[in-house]
Amino acid sequence: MTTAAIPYTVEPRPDTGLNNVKLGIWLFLASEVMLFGALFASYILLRVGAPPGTWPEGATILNVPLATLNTAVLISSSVTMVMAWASCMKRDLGKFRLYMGLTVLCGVGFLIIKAIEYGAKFQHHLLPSTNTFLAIYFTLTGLHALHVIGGMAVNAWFWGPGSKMWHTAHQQFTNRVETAGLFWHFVDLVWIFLFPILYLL
Amino acid sequence: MTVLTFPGLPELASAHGGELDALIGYVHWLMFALFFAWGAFFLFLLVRFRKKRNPRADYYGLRTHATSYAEIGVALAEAILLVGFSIPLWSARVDALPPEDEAVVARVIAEQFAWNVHYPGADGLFGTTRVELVDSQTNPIGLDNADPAAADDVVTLNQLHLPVDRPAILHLSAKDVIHSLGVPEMRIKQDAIPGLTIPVWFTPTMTTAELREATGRADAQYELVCNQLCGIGHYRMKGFLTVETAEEFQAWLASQAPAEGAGDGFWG
Amino acid sequence: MAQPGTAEREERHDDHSAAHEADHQLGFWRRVVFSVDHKVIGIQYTVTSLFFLLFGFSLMMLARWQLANPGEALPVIGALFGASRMPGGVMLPEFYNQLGAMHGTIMVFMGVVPLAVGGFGNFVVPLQIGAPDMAFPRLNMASYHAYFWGGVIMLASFFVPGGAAQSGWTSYPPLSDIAPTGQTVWLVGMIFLITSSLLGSINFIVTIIQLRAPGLTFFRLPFFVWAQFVTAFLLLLAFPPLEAASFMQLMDRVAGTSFFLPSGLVVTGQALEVSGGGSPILWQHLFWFLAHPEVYVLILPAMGIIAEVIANNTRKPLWGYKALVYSVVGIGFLSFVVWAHHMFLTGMGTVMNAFFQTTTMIISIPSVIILTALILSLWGASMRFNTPMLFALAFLPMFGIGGLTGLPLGLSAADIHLHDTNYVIGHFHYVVAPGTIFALFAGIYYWFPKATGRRMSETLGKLHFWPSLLFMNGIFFPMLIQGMAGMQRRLYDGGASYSHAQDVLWWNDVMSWSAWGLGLTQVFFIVNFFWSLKKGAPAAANEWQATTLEWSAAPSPPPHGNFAVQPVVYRGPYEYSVPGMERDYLPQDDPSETAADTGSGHGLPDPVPAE
Amino acid sequence: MSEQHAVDHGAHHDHADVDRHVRVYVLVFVALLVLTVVTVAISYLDLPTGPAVALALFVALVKGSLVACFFMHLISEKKLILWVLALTVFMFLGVLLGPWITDLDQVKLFGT
Ligand code: HEA
Ligand code: HEA
Ligand code: CUA
Ligand SMILES: [Cu+2]
Repeated sequence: MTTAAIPYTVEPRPDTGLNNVKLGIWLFLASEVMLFGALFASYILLRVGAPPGTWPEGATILNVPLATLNTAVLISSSVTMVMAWASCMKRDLGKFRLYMGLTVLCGVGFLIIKAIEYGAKFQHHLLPSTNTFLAIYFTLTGLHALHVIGGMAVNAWFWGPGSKMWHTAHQQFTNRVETAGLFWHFVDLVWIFLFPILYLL
Repeated sequence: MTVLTFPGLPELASAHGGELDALIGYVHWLMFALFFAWGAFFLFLLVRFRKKRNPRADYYGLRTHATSYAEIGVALAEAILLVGFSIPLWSARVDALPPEDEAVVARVIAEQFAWNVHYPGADGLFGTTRVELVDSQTNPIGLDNADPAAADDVVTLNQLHLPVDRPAILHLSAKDVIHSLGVPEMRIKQDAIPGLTIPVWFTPTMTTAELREATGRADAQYELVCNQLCGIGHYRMKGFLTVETAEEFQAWLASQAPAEGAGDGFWG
Repeated sequence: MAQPGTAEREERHDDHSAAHEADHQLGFWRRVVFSVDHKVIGIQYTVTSLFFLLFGFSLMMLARWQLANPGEALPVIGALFGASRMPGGVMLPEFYNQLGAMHGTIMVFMGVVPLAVGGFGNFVVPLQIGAPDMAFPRLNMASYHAYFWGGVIMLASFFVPGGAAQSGWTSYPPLSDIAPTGQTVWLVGMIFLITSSLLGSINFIVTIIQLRAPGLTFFRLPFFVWAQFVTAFLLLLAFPPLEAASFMQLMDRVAGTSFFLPSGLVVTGQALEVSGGGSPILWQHLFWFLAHPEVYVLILPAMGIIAEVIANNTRKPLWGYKALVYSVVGIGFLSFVVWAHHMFLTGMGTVMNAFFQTTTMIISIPSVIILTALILSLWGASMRFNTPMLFALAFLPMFGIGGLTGLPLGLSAADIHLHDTNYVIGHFHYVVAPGTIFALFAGIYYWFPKATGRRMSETLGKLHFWPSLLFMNGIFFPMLIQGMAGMQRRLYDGGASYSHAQDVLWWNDVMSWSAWGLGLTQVFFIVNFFWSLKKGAPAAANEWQATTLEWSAAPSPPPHGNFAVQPVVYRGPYEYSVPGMERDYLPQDDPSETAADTGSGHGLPDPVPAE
Repeated sequence: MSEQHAVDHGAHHDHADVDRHVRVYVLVFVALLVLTVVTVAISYLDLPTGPAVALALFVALVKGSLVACFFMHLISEKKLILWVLALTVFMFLGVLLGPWITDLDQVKLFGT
């Protein structure tokens, strides 16, 4: 591999106090905010534009208990994620493996529950094409699910092969776990808004 | 209208158009002033400060900030055009619709690639229109015959007739995709958006006959043109606007066989 | 979505990587196709986007035949396009619409942006800020490949049944929702192109913030870097909404949703079998929320290039550097709050209409300031009229026309008459074609020696410039005249059948001949480009006696890693003709004593802003 | 300030510090669970739409801020990042409210 030695990949640049990846991930999250922002905007426009009475209340179609459970699952995964990072700080590989593993499992759990929800909808022929509410529901949750999968892939990597770096470049490994964590928390954060907007209102 | 009116505009044939032309005039004269002022200065600099004439550049360059005043001037001019002309003109277009009883009211329903015109007829009531009833051949706007209000309605294809010097209100909508109704001589333009009905109003001040004299072209006419890309036939989505005297208009309306089909309709 | 992953994998190798591993140790693939060197990637972007520019231009040269001779068979090549496009050489309306939509898409998203940002940004920014490379080289490579495949997908769309996208580059639904398959391909292609730009913008922002050389404070950055910095933020924050909108339109087309389809649509006599309840205007909001900032993405890097070339060839500091910086930042902000000036005629009420008119007028002020500063920079100059300078100078009045014609469009009452007429086409072509395209040409002539180590031919350059200037105006000025007469845009018959267009029809011939003339003129450029690669006279490290790091601190072409030693910056970017020095340029990294007294400039304007 | 610095500077890190943070994480976790129950509970009150929306969004906002501030360490984050986010929030509100507000000023909406 040839890349010239690029400064501040691990240690922070003094005047900004940040390393490149930290700034990079936050910028990425900024663009993500705009992505979901646009979809929320669409939700608002479609909902206020809908002829009175034609917009179904989420709860009447969707499965609130399951979604509540899913919210809990995702929140838990967030806390295990941050714990995994804390274990890096404390250089406790065993704990790290444990928490990171739990995080990934929570991700899996979340997706399974989501899959069950989707399946139920499809059975009752509630499809994206049924009405604009379901259209935005499937689009938003689908996109969110893609993010969950992406985050899980990264986390799984750090849990498994990636953790080789634990000994070779611990500080950098910690930074990366933090970065992956930031993304994961963001995914959680998005859900925290999706849940009431789609299911409860 | 004024000496400031800008060349190259089409014939002016509507009451509000004069003010609109004036605005276009003013802003373009401003643009010319700016462009030629800057342009002249620019050319001067090119000659004066070429390497041959000025072998060594001056580190400090121009030492005045006088140009800031020029910039402030531009800002002021824009503010005047905005507050003094554009905003009032716009609100006159969208807020100050004339009362419907003083105006000729018609619906214009756009479709690929034609303009359906729907007059309420003598009773001044538009017959109900329903999507289910639409038949591209016999009943393009889905007028409901069952509705008494529909009995005397007049529906034409690509033919809009209006009396001169009387306000006209067109309720604009579309069946399929976005179109945009424009009549350049009337200085009107409005998107026709499916799912919405948007009124557009103007007062024709020049009959088609007068237009032909003014332009000196026997074939000159007012046309309903489509400004929004709406498919392969966009370029030929053309209707005709005939502006005539009140009598001629009534005669024409009467001559139109009342369309079959008819209260308040889907298209608005 | 896997972007963080990428970011991770990013510097995995960096820590192991030896500082200056030479290129030739790598095979062809690593060196050329999968290179992570910002210079190679920049050149990849440049060549690819130049190809697309030429292609997009060719589409319009073709369309201009139909506009000049409606319904007449195009001799010789016409028939080659096949019965589905030009039966017997006569162009079909659907093909004309494809040409229009794809020309717009290709020029904007596959031509100018990749060249201005991907090409020049990638090659020049790290060099100008004294960095060894971009912050995330792997990510950089990924951006290019996303762009490349996005481009391939777009081109492929011409060959799917029903042909390429044909609903305009704006792809307004419902039309685009019910359009043939090409539209789906267009959406997929767009998602690739958007992803590419997003990854790129992150890379640029991090690079500019984190990798500036010691002493290179923000107010010592070359204006070009500032322009790229603001541009990157526009891309970062404005593109995601279009990505979302593209997802939704994709859903409408493949999953049968009705995001943009209201109830009760009747298409060609048949009621459309959809749930309805959507809003066509929603798309327009999301599209223009991107597309207005996008138009500044098209112009800001161009302005950056112009500033570099003008400073260098006037041999004096830019006039009002700080004013330029503040203006470009101001434009960046404001460009997010003017988008609905493209939607005045969608039935907007007075209040919002007044709001968007006002913001639109306000945003024109910083542009006026930038133009003014650039023109005043000529005062006291000692101008060298080499090819880059000629293109740079021509940019000023050309952008002036384009910008000024934006004002009547921004006044909604005037826009009633001008909306969707050729006046709009004229307006923005003046800014993007003799504006941006000229700036890009200037940039190519200016940085070619740095990138290749060889000079381009001045003679061919001037042969390229003068006819281009003439023909550009020959194409676009008549559009303003036709638009003023009320002629609509996107007309397959060039307005031939319209009463109000009769008096201005003849201009179509002028415009078409000019377009073909312009095409012919480009031969000088293409020849010059490839001939100079092989045969051009060798270029010095600081070919233009310039002050910025890419010239003063790196050889031509720069090696892998760019700088033998980390350059240190002592002063502002444009210290030309410093009083009391007989050499008329003082590079940013020159530690010589005069540095002190030019430290923070004396007199007006402040050439080296105080720190 | 908090461990942020320590991390950033890759300096050696005292565990007590981390432990303090871990305690915070657990508290936040509990808070989030409680608030989740709260939102659901509220939704069963079937308040009129206005208050319902306001309340639900408010709770979501609180939960979101908790995640952002503590799990994502925003309370102790560098100024630069806060600036980037401030800018983002500004644009976010733009894209979120702009289309809607514009739509409210439509000359005439059919069917509503
Ligand atoms: C690079 C691209 C670019 C740039 C910079 C601009 C700049 C501006 N644009 Fe343009 N615009 C487009 C690209 C661009 N535009 C495109 C692509 C479209 C059409 C999209 C479509 O529908 O397909 C469009 C359409 C468009 C519309 C919609 C028209 C319609 O559809 O009805 C409007 C309306 O407000 C508008 C306004 C403006 C304004 C006020 C500026 C201002 O920023 C301009 C400010 C600049 C000046 C005021 C010039 C100042 C210079 C001088 C005073 C000095 C003169 C110099 C010399 C003589 C040396 N533009
Ligand atoms: C960046 C944007 C951009 C640029 C640069 C251009 C450049 C040009 N455009 Fe384009 N145009 C658009 C964006 C652009 N256009 C858009 C968005 C539309 C609206 C589409 C729609 O309706 O939806 C449009 C529409 C449009 C129309 C109207 C179509 C219609 O309304 O039906 C026309 C008509 O003449 C036209 C012509 C031209 C011409 C002749 C050029 C020329 O100036 C071309 C100049 C190009 C070059 C000079 C090529 C330079 C490159 C080389 C020479 C390659 C060298 C290669 C190597 C060295 C490897 N354009
Ligand atoms: Cu209808 Cu264009
Ligand atoms: Cu714009």
